[in-house]
Amino acid sequence: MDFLSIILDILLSAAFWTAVLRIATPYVLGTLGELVCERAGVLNLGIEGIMTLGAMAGWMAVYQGADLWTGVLAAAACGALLGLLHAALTVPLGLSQHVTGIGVTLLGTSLSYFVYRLVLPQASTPPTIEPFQPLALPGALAQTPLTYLAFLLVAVVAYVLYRTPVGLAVRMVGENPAAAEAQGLNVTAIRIGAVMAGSALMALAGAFLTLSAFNAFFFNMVNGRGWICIALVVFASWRPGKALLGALLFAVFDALQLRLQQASGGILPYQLFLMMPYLLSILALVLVARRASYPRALMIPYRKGER
Amino acid sequence: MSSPVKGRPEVVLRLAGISKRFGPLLANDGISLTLRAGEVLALLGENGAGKTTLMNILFGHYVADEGTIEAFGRPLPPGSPRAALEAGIGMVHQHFTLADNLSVLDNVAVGTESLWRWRSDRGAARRRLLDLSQRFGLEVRPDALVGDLSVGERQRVEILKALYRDARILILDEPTAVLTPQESAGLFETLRRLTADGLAVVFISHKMNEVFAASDTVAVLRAGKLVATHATASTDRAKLAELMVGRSVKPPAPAPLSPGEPVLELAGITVASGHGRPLLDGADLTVRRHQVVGIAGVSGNGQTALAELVSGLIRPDSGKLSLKGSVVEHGDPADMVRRGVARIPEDRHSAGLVGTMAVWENLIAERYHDSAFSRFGVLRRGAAKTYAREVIEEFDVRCPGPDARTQLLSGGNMQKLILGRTLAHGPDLILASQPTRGLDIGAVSYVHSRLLDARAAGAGVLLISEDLDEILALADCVTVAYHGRLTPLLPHDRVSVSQLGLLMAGHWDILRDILPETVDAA
Amino acid sequence: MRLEPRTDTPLALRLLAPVGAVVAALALCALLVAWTGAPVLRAYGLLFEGAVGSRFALTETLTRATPLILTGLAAAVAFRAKLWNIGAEGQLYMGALAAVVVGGGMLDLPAWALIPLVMIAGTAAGGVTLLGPAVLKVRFGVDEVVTTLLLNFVVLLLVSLLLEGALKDPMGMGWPQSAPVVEAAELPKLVARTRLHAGLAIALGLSVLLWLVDTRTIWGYENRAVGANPRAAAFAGMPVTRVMLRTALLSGGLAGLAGAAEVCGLKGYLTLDLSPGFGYSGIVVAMLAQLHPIGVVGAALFIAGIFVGADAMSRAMPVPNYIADVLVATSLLCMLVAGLLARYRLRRG
Amino acid sequence: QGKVKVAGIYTVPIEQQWVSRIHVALKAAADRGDIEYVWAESVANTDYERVMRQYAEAGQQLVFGEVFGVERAARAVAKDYPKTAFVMGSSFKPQEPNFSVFDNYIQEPAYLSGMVAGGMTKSNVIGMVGGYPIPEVNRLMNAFMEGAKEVNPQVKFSVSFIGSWFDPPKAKEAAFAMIDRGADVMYAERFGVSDAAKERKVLAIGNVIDTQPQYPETVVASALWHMEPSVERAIAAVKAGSYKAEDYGPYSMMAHKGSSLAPLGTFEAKIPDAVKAKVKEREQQIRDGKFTVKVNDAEPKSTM
Ligand SMILES: Nc1ncnc2c1ncn2[C@@H]1O[C@H](COP(=O)(O)OP(=O)(O)OP(=O)(O)O)[C@@H](O)[C@H]1O
Ligand SMILES: Nc1ncnc2c1ncn2[C@@H]1O[C@H](COP(=O)(O)OP(=O)(O)OP(=O)(O)O)[C@@H](O)[C@H]1O
Ligand SMILES: [Mg+2]
Ligand SMILES: [Mg+2]
Repeated sequence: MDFLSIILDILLSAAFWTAVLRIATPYVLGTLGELVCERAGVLNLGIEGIMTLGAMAGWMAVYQGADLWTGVLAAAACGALLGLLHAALTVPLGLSQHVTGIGVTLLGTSLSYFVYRLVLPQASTPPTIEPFQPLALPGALAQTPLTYLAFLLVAVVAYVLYRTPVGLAVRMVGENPAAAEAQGLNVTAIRIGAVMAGSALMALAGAFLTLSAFNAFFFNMVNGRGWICIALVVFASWRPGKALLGALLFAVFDALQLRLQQASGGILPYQLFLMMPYLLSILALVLVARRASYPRALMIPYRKGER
Repeated sequence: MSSPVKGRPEVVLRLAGISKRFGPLLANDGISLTLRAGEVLALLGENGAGKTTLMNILFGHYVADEGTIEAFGRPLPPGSPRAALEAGIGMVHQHFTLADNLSVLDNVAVGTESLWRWRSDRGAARRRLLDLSQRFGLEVRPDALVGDLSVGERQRVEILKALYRDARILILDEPTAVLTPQESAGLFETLRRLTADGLAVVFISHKMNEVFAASDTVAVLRAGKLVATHATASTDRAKLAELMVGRSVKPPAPAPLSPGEPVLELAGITVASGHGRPLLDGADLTVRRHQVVGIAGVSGNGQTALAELVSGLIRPDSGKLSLKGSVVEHGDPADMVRRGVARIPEDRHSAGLVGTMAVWENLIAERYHDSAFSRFGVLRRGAAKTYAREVIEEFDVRCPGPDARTQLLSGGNMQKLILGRTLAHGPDLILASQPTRGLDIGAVSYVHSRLLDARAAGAGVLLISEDLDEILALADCVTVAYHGRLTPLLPHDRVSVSQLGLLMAGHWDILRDILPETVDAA
Repeated sequence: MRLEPRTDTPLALRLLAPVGAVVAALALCALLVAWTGAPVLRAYGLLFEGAVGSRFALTETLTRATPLILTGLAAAVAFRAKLWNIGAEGQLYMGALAAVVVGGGMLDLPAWALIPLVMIAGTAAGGVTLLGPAVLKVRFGVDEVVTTLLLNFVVLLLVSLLLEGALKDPMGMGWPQSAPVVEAAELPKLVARTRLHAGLAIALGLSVLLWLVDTRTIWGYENRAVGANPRAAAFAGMPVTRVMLRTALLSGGLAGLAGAAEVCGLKGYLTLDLSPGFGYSGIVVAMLAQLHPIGVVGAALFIAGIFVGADAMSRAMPVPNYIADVLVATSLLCMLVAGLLARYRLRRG
Repeated sequence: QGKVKVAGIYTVPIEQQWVSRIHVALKAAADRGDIEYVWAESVANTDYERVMRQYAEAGQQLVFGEVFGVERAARAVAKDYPKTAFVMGSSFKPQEPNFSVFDNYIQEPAYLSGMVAGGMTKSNVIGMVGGYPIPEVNRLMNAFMEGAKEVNPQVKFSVSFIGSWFDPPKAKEAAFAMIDRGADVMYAERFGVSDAAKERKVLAIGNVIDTQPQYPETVVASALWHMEPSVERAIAAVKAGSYKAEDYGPYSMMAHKGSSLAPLGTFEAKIPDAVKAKVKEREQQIRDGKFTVKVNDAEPKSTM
């Protein structure tokens, strides 16, 4: 079999697309979360830590006896809380969004590990839970409920951003907070709210890893997925629909790379396959860079009454 | 314009004893004012007198340290733009508060509905906007992106924003600073309709003629204090000017000089814009020594490209640019400086100066490679500071010293700094883009006299300005920019403001009346 | 309540702010320590002892600070020019890669020649790595936060590929690791029988040098101007693009040097776990130092001390060792707030 | 004088299979009251040397750990503390006087588990998901493949590495991909693979630890590693004052009960008797030293 026909074979199988949707889920949720934050003008580099906390908190809740959906809620709540920390530091106080974000990532990650180890000091095999099971919906590839939820949330976020007053307000504070304030909006409250909501979505991305994709919490579980989401937001030009597309594209590369690696039997070093999604993302960025219209107030702190 | 009703119309707004401090600076000092329905109050004052601050307090952006505000008889809670909006106060800010990436409709409608509705009622919003637009003759396109609008259009959007919210008191902060004479006239027309409708207007300006054209009452602020309130009809220009500045100011008087050899020649210069019509389209222009050439035109007709060209920031796509008779092939800013061009940028904050750096560092920004200021790549800080001290002295830059952070200088002093940086070296050509925009009368007259001194010393001056009065006062010849083209040079004593206005609007057929010889030859 | 900028910050406040931040961080983390059931005061005593309480602790703190100073400088230099280089981690690995290639025995040179050569190679490799994103930014307007971030992953995979392929140590029993650098390429130790190596001297020297360049030379002058206001710098005739690319080379180079110094001073060879995130911590260091080259040294020492101390503390008590990172993160966040309170005052209204 | 003071230094969390075997063995010793046990997990390689020194300084008598990434530094530390006994996971030789080495030489049960896999596959496709192709992993995969081929010469292998020690969701994805390509038995070198197998109702072979209790319908057999013989030997030596540097590798082999094929448990009845018999026979031969499983550290490749 030559290389192209192998690829074609893979692309034509339903199993491949099922995998794509599954792999894409955390990226969809994370990207959506980051997008909401950035649309309100706040870069959230805390995503990696928030995802880790979501993964840990959701799992821990279920492990302690809560049901799966309560776990999802717990994850979202913890994510929103960490988002509140990020927002409190960057919005009213106007601290550097880069650095605060990196601090939040460090805090979220280390705190999750700390708590996990404190609660389960003696674990010598990873304790597990009973995760979400795939659910066949008519006409859809069987996925776990969180995947369906992720795709639904894309539509919800898009609707809220473009069709509701609060969405317009969020976009406005991301474009020109002074203008928003002149229209009687509370810039600080809206930004904090958006960052909290976005962070809750990020935490859901983390919870997907422990409650759906897998059944245990591991250190280093998020493994750079959050950083990818940051790239995907830029790739998506800050639009929910394109974010979905970007996440799917990334998942296609990832799923393809897993399969090509097996099919081509070590003709090429596996690292080359693993590099593919990153290199293609950079290429895509070069192609969209000129056209992207980013939220103008992104990363610019707004303090009322200062000029 | 005040309605000749029996008795006086009701008081809609009452400010009492407003004071505001910024650190050591007392920006507003016990200001009390009243405003009546249908009245236009002009708030007059130098830069930094505290006009914007007062209005920002009124609108809730700032909280006053002392004093109270009453609107329609009810006290206004401080620090809440929302409360001000609800009380019927609308504000058009000095720097527009619009989001470029959103549509006109979005900009107007944001914040007008309860945030937690499931759906924005865009249909109703559009109808209301179009209705208001029609009623007050403020034409807008609801779906256009604000970023694509001209300045005049944006201002209409700003006014509609206020009207959309049923503003009964409208604050306009320097609304005409960015408008053409025609647009300004249109604005005054609109104001007239609004006041006839019973609106009260606060109109901030430091342009005297506008105050007389538009207001019923005038209040003068100086250094944070309200120094006088008069009925406009009962006062005059000289008196107001003196109240504003605290002394009398004389207009510039250029001495007649005969032009020398050309210092700048543009021949058939075209600059493409990447899309649509070119920024400059076969422009020809000659500037000679001892001559001020003024470029008039509505903004967006190629002036910026022209300024960038002469500054060395861009290169022409075709055509020839010569300085002192030699063609400039690959001009860049450093090259232009070397060739003796003094460049005063349009936007002193963002293009002229690095705010976070010291005054001395900004002063040597164009010539730090000179052996006077650096050797073997190492800065000669001592020498640079000594030089800075001299320039500060000579150009009367009011600042604590060469080490002061440039950001902390006032607008007028920043402009003096730029003048010092460029004029201290006896330039052959001066490119002055909007050299007095946003400056007060005192600073303006200083800049004008400096330019005229340079002209007398043998420099040619290319003056780009949106202020026709300024052009007519300084320029020996005028050219009008329209759609990237330039009219032939028109001697300043042969054109009137109204003719310039027509030329700026594209009616170039009247050139025949002004300059029969050249046009026939062309 | 609102924040009002102070016109000047008293020296005492400026010095007190970091102290206050550390105290606040320790107080916050005391809650976590108390939750584990360990006695808080003793825990912190052990932390202090573990960071600076002995010759061993001190040299360990200095050793860990060495790469942090270099990556901190890398971030500071770039951030000053508003080049948001989040890719120091990748650049560090590229520097390390160059070090094992050049210092791996292909050149038979004495130490005085080989060491500088290896360090230069590492610097060059790091610099070139950042040049790519910088060119993309200047030419196509591609956001460098994202490209540098993504390149970290690409570089790690490249290193992995080489370590399993061309650079694999034939004596390494098949482990993905490079052959060690030759003895002549090893950085001398600063203190016998400790891990402290000459990399620290290089790092300290560089931070002083960078400070001098920044304040005394036209290079530094151009960098500051371009960083603060590129439009005004371009208008005044400064070569903005060249300054950007130069900054990229310098920033990437510093990170690359960190990698080369870790290889030649500490590890001896290259593996995939050379750096526990030094590139990312560099950002923290740079920001704590408010992008000041000399401040970077202090910030790096602080971060290293907290980490080494907390790690030692967790060894002696039933406190999970992840407390070290929690403490670093909390200190960072508290330090940010303290810095703000030093620059602003709280006012009503 | 009572208990031996023992420390463990691990570069990964103690849940990781490999490290968990050391941790479990030491904890058992501690629970029996033979030793006092302290440990540090997730120690970055950069910090490894410092932690070794700290433990040595603190008077630990015996230090267990893994020095794959820090070989040189660890050996230098051992030289500086000749009184402390170091028993470290390493691919190299022991170093006089106090630096012993061990490794998970469990290729023998891996071979046996391969035989079981070969006998259980119906599609004749076996999927194998690994972390990195390092000798420790390659060795077991190769032995497993040899074993499978002995029973079933038609069997084909699909091999992939996920480029991470710790990414169960990714390992799971890789396994899904293999199952999609027809694999019906999965070699679960990493966490995550058995979960994929369970979800898709195919079979899995465990590695290092016995995961059948968690996956009773999925995990057929596992190659187990037991650190107990090594740990006990080292503790006894330290106690007796007779500790010296040696290679503990053999104590991870079946002959010393350092490794074993896990009980077939829930699959006892489901495996064809012929296969079971063959496995039993080989197992005995290995124990008796009549059969040696080849140690092959080369990177395994897909054969389909
Ligand atoms: N947010 C602020 N922080 C510090 N100082 C301020 C602030 N806003 C205004 N000021 C200062 O208060 C004084 C009054 O400023 P204000 O903007 O009210 O002047 P203005 O009369 O509107 O001037 P212009 O004609 O330039 O618009 C100025 O000296 C200004 O620098
Ligand atoms: N953001 C600021 N923070 C602190 N002080 C400021 C700020 N902006 C302006 N100032 C101070 O306020 C003073 C007045 O500033 P402003 O620009 O309003 O001056 P101005 O009175 O308009 O002067 P000019 O007539 O020269 O334009 C300046 O001297 C400056 O020190
Ligand atoms: Mg001013
Ligand atoms: Mg103003």
